[in-house]
This record gives sequence, C-alpha cells and structure tokens, in this order.
Amino acid sequence: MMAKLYGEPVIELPSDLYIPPDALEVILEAFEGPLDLLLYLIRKENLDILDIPMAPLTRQYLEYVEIMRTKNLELAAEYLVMAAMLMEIKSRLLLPRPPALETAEEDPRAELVRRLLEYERIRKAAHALDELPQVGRDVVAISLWIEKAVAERLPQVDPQDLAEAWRSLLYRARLSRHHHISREELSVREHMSGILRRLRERRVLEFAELFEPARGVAVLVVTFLALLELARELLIEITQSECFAPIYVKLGHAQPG
Amino acid sequence: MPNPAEAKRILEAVLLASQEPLGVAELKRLFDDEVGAETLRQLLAELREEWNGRGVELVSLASGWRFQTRAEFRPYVERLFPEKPPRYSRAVMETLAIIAYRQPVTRGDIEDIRGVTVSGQIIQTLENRGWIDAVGQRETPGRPALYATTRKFLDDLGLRTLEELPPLEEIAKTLQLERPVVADAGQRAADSEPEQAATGTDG
Amino acid sequence: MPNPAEAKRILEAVLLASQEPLGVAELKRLFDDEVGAETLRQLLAELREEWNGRGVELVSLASGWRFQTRAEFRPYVERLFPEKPPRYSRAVMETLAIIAYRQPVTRGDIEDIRGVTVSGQIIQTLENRGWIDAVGQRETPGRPALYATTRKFLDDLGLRTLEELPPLEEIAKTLQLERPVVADAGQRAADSEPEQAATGTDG
Repeated sequence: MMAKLYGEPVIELPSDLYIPPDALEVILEAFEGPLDLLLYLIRKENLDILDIPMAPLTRQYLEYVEIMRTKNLELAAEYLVMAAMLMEIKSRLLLPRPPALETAEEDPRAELVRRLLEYERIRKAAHALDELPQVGRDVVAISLWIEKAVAERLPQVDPQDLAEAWRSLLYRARLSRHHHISREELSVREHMSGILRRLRERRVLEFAELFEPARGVAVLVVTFLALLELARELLIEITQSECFAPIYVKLGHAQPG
Repeated sequence: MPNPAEAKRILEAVLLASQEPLGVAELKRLFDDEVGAETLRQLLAELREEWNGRGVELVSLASGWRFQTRAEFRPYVERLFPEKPPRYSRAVMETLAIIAYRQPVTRGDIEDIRGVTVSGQIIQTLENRGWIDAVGQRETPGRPALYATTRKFLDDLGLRTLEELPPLEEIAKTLQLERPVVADAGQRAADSEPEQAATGTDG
Repeated sequence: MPNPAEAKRILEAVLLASQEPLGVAELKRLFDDEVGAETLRQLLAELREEWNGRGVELVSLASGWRFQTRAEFRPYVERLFPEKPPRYSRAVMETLAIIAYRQPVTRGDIEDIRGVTVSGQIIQTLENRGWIDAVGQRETPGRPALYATTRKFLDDLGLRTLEELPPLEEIAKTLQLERPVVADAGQRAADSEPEQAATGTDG
C-alpha cells in the first residue's frame, strides 16, 4: 500500500505488524491512546526514552495510525494531535541551531518525555491497583446473619411512653374525671382481665377458684370488686343452682332465643 | 482432595462468606464432588463443635448450614447498630395506653376515647407483639372483642403489675401544669397539691 | 466489664456480623466505653492472631476492622459464588490511579495525563462504586469538579491510608529493562493470539 500521512510516506505495513485480521482491531483498540501507543513502540524498539530517536518513532507511529484509519477504526482526534506534535518535534530537532543556544534551549522532546514518563508511571500504578485484592471481586467481606435480624427490631416502649400517650389523649380529648382512674380502679380492671382470661381457658370456674387468699385481703377484695364489675358489664354470669351449692362463674354469653 | 483440617478451613471460610444457608450438595461442589456427603456432614459436625462457646454458631437449617450470631449476643450487636430505634406511631401508643389503663375494652371503647376510628392494623400490631389479646366479648350487638394487656406486656415493660404503670393522676398533673386550666386547677386543688393551687393564683 | 476472653468473643461476633468495617470508637461502645482504646487494640491484635492460618482474616482498614476471606481462598469462594463483578477496564483503572495518586484532580487533569478524553461514564462508574467523589471545584473557568478517592476505596482495596497504595515507580531511564515486550503486547491483545502480535520480526 502507498499512502501519505502528514507528508510521511507510508510504504508498507510495518513488517512486525503481521497480525491476523481479527486480532488487529483488538490490538489497536487495546491502546488507551497515543501515549500508550508511543510507549508500546518505544518498548518494542528498545528505545531510550530519555533520548528518543524521533525519526523512527514518528515513522512507526504514523504507520500504526494509518492502519487504524484504513481499518476504519474510529480514530480519536488525540492520535492526530499527537502525530502533529511528533512531527513538530522531529522538525525542530532537524533545524540547525546556533551552538551557543544548544545547552540553554530546552530539548524539544522534553515535554513529550515528561508526559510519557508520567503516563507510564500511572499505567503501572493502575496495574498495581488492579492487583490489590478487591472486596467483592477477590475477597468477601464477612457479614453474618444476625439471629433476629436487626431490621426486625421491635419498638421499645417503656411505661413513660404510655404515660406520654395518655397525656396526649387527655390533652386532645380533655377527658373529664370520667377517665381519672385511681390505682384501685386500675387494679380492679387488671383483675377483670385476669378473670376473663381464666374463663376463656376453662369456660366455667368455681367462684372460690377465682380467689387466692394467700395474696392477702386486699387482693381478695379487689378480685371480688372485679367480679362485680364484670357482672355489671354483663361480661360474666354468676350462677348458683341452689342455696349453698357451688357458685359458678362463666363467660357472659348471650343466650340467643 | 484436601486433608480433613484443610477441608474444614475451606468449609468455614465459605460458610462465613455466604449469607445464605448452604446445602450439603452445594458444599460438595467445593471439592469437585470428591468428598462424600457423609464425610462432609462429619466435617460440618466437627466444625460446629469447634465453634461451641463463641458468639457465633454454625446451625443446620432446613435449607442448609449457616453461621449466625448467637441470640444471646444480640444485645451487643444492637448496641453497635442502633440505627434510630423504631417507634410505634402515636395511634398505636394511644391505643396501647387505653387498653393498659382501661382494660378490658373493645375497639369501640378505644375509638370513643381517641375520638377517631382505630384500624384493625393497630390492634394487629399490638396482638402480634404479644402485648394485648382478646380476653372475651362484650355481650352487646356485634359481640365485640374485649382487649386486655398480657403478662408479656408487663414483662417487656419491666412491670410486675399494672399498678406500677405511671399513675394517671400524675399524668394529668403534668399536663395541667403545662397548660393551666382554671376550672380544672381549682378542682385539683381541692384533692391535693395545695401548693400548686396557691402558685396558680398569683396572677 | 467482661474479661479479655469474653471481650474477644464479643468483638469476634460483632465483627463477623457487621457489614461495614467497625472503628475502635464504635467498638468501645460495645462495652459502654469501659474498655480503653489501647486495650481494645490489643484485643483486636490478639483476635487477628487467633485467626491466622484460616480462610478468613481480620484486617485493619481505613474505617476500621473487618473480617474478610483471604485472597488465597478465592478459588473456593468463587466456586460457590461465581457471580463476582468483572475487572474494570484499563481506562477505568488508569482514571482511578490518577485520582488516587494525584488527588484532588479535575477531569481535565486526568485527560492531560492519559492523553485521551475521559468519558463521563468512567467517572460515573467510579462514583457509583463509591470509590471517588467530588470534593470541590477548581477556581478556574468552568469551575470543574475536583475528584478524590473515598474511605470506601481504601476499605475495598484493603488499605488503611493512601500511603499504603503501591508506591509509584520511578521509571527507569530506558524502558527496555521491563517485562519483555512479548508479554506486554500479549496483555494488550487480551484473549486473542497475543504472541503473534508481538513476536513479529524486529522492525
């Protein structure tokens, strides 16, 4: 093939570039950009990066770029910018310079070398980073099942919370003394619940079974009051078939019909 | 095939790494099926033994084996992950308060006091928690269930009896101190706390 | 206060349960701050020692301590959980390296170093992973965002500080002493016929 690229004749495919057609794109696309391609060429040719022979490097670079173009690979603009830069450096090197300036003037390649070195450093660092064991890829962060998962945690309530709730009720409803329940009343109501609970299990209890004399007179009284209240609210039925017969307590089911 | 000690280390690492229980069939794949199910069960039993007495245990569930923190260590785990403790809504708390102080009550009673309807959800929440249950039915039309608090409720709140609940008079007092209501304050002054009535008058 | 053996069992259970690394300050809360930071570090060091030679290790990271599987056990873990995330492309890794070593940097800085445009996609990938974030803006026209790596980046790579990053190499004067060209080109060529790409005649 014959082609001209930026005035550089491209005579032939680089001889070291015989690549099966399928692999070519993979290889060319694998370059991360012009700096990457240049580093590849420098390494391949064993060039001294601090004293780059610009002519052969530029020639090789342009050859690769041309192949990319003929292969219709989408060629990023950066490749062309770099090509221009290389040729500019090359031509500046070719210009005869007054000997006096030779030492003072910066090597036209300096900026390119600086960028190549920096990129090479980062390229290697990227590789080293990728070699570090990565959570999720190389190692698993242990996170055991927590028996009774935290997500299922239930709200904690303490008695003061209940008091707070009652307070808000009071405030809202401006409850009258109807709701001012004394401790004694509360205790009665607690016993009412208890009696209902026992009746639910047993259906029928003997009156005496409901009382626990061992707990003292106060409890006996409260239990009795609870029974009366339950009876008054028709929640229980207290029956006695005849005098001195056992008194039975049962849930106050309405007798339909 | 690895020796038993190695195999156990591998099993341990993989079971610790897995959040899901792993069955014996899956674990066999670890060793390219070169270790029999029997051997594997033996190794797992030994591994479980090795973990005895630690904060984490290896348990065998229907779906396989899993490492999990022991329930006893939950308080420690919770101490570290105290993402703001969940709270019951005001509706739930008020319902609970009414049931606690006024039991046994029907849903209708609760609605009367709260002045709004009480959703089945709220009752359900408290029932699921094991804090209330239906202890009977009131013999009125519809035979509504009567709710009461349970022993678990007392246990969970650190109470021995309902009498240890904050007394309602005290509650009313704090409320009234915050928002003095003239008529009410007078009445309360009659009952008790004369000092407060006195301070209330200097206005 | 628990005795050291108990304390270690508690630490072990909690660290095994925690999804995130736990710092010493957090762990102190486990013991109601009754155990000093120094004691805690000592216990953690002992615990790490106890886990030596197993498939799981206790590691110290930027945000604290975490149990994780040892990299050497990866083959076994992979056998059971094959759905691991893929490796990132070179473009992503180079961008990450620039941010890690040269932070804070703008997208323009990254492009200067890499010599190519950096797609928003790449930045997005790293941001989504939680490895980088914008920490400010450079006061130049357009006020470009300045990117830096996060603590999660360090955690996920098993590092405590940026100083533990693999050191940046001072590049030799010539590149010829490096890995043979063959291997390198092969790496570029990914899966397909690398040797042929590289072993061609010397140009």
